[in-house]
Amino acid sequence: MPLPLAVMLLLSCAGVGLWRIWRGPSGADRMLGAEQLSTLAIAILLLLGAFLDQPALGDVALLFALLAAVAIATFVTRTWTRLHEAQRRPEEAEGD
Amino acid sequence: MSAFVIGFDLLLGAGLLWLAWQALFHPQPFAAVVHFMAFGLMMALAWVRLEALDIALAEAAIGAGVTGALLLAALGRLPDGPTPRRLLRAWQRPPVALALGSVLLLSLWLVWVAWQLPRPGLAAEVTAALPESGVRHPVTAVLLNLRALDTLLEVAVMLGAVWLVWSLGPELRPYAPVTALPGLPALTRLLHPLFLMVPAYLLWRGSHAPGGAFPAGAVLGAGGILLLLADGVPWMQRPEHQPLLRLLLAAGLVLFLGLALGGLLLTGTFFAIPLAIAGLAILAVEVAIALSIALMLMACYLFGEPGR
Amino acid sequence: MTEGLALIAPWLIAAGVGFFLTGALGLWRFPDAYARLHALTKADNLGLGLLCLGLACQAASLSAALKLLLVWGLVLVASSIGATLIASTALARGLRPVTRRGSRRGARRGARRGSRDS
Amino acid sequence: MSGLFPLLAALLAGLSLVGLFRARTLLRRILALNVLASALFLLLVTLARTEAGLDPVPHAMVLTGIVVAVSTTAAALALILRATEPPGDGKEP
Repeated sequence: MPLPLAVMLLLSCAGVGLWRIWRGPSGADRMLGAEQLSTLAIAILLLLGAFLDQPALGDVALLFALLAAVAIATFVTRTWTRLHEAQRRPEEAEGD
Repeated sequence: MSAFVIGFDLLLGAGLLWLAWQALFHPQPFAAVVHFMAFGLMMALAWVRLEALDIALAEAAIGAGVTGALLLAALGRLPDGPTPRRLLRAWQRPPVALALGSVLLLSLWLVWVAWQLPRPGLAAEVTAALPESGVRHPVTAVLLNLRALDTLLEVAVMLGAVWLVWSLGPELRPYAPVTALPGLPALTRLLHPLFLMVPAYLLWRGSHAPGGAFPAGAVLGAGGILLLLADGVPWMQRPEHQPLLRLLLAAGLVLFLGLALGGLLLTGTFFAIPLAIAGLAILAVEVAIALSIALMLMACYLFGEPGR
Repeated sequence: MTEGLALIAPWLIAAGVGFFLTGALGLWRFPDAYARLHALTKADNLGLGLLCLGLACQAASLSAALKLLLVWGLVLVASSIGATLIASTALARGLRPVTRRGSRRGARRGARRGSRDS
Repeated sequence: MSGLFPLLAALLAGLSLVGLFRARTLLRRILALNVLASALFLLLVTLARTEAGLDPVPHAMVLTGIVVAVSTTAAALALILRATEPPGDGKEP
C-alpha cells in the first residue's frame, strides 16, 4: 500500500474520533475519542517518518505513546472523582 | 506528492479549526478541555509538517501531556455542568457582531502584513556562530549559548509561577477516586523506567539533533505527575525534605546564573562561555534545567505548597 | 530474506490500516462506552502493531525496528491498563452497560450495586 | 510555499480572541489564551521558513514560549481554584 494513501485513510479515521469527542455522551467516551486520536497520531507519525526518511519522527511518536497514559490516569483519579458523583448529568446516567 | 501535501494540510487545518472552535464554544467544560487536549495533539502534527521537530517534541510533551493533566485536575475541583449561554438583547446584537467581525478581520490583516514583511532571517548568522557554541544543533545553540539570557529569564518566570502557586496556601488534597484502582501503581511501575530513559535520550540527542532540555524536562515532569497520581512521591509532602525540594527547584536557575557569572569573570562578558568547556558546561546546565523543569511542573500540579 | 520482508511489508501496513478503519467504525457505531473501549483497545492496537511490524520490515537498521516495536509495546501497556481504569471507574460511577438491544435490566442491578458502595 | 498556514494562524488567532471576549467562565478564558498562544507560535514558525533555510531563532523563541505558556496556565488555574474553593476546604480528604 502506498504510504500517502495510508496516511490519508488514517487522517479520515480521525474524523470519527473528533465526532466522538464532540458527541460524548459520557466523559469516558470523550476520553476514548482523544485516545483514538493519539493512537492515530502515533501511526501517522511513524508512517511519515518512513515516507520522508526522517527517523526523528519516531521520537515524537515515542513521546505520544508515553504520555497517553498520563491523560487517562489524571482523568480517572482527578476528574471523575467523588466530587462530581452528586451532580451526575442525566445523559450520563442514561448510558447513551 | 504535492497533491498529498495539500490534502494533508487541508485536513489538518480543518481539524485544528474545528477543535479550537469546540474548545472555545462547546457548552460542556469537560468536553472543551478534551477538545483542547486533542488540539495540542494535532498541533504536534502541524509542527512536524513545518519541520520544527524541537517544537513538536516540546508540544507533544507539554501541550498534549502536562497542560492537559493540569486542566483535567483543575476540572475535577470546579463546579461541573454546562455553561449557560450569554443571551444578547436585540439591540446589542449588531454592535457585538460588528466588534467580533472586526477582531477577526484585524487578525487576518495583521498576519497578512507580517507575511508581506521582508524576512532575511538569522539562519546564516547562526550557522556561522555554530562552531563556537559547543553544540552542533542550531536550536540548542540559540537556546543555551547565543541567546542564553532568554532561557535564563524563562526559567526565572517558571520559578515565579511556582512561587505564586505555593504562596496561595497549602496543597489541595485530591478527592478520592470512586473505586479502588489497582492498575494505576502497575502502570506507574511499568512506565517509570521509560520515563527516566527517554529524557536521558532526549538530553543526549539535544547536542546534535532535535531534543534537549525542554522536552526532556517536560517528559520527566509528566512522569512525575504520573507518580503523584499514584501517590508515589511521599517525600515531596514531608516537611523535613522541603529544603532539598526547594534547592532542586532552584538548581537550574542557580547553575545557569553561575555559568553566566563565570563567563563574566573569565572573559569579561556576561554569558561568554569559553569554547573549551562550552560543550560540557551546556550539558551540565541542561541536566540541571531538565530536573528543575520537571520538579517545577510537579510543584505546579499540587496547586499549593506541600508539607504545610 | 530481506526481499521477502520487503514484499510482505506493504500487506502488513494495509492490514494495519484496515484494522484502524474497523476500530473507527466501532467507535462510531457501538452502543455504549464499554463496547467502544473494546473497539479502541483491540482493533486500534492490533492495527498499530501490524503497521509497526510492516514498517519494521522496511526499517534501515535493527535499532530503528526495535524502536518501532518499543512504541507499540508502550501503547499496548498504556491502553490496556487505561482501559481497565476507565471501565472500572465508569462501572463504579453507575454508567450502565447496554446488555441487549432495548433491555438494560441486567445491567441496572450492577449499576445500582456499584453506586451504593461508592 | 502556500499561504495556508499563515491563514490558519490568522483564523485561529481571530477565533481565540472572539472566544476570549465572549467567555463566561475563567476556564474558557485560559483555554482561549492557550489557543491564541498556539496561533502565534504557528505564525512565528511559518515565518521562520525563509529562502535561506530554517531560521532557528524563532524556533528557540517558540520553545521558550511553550514553557512560559504552561507555567502561566498553571498559575492561573491555581488562582481560579483558590477563587472558587471555599476557605478551609483544602484539607478535606
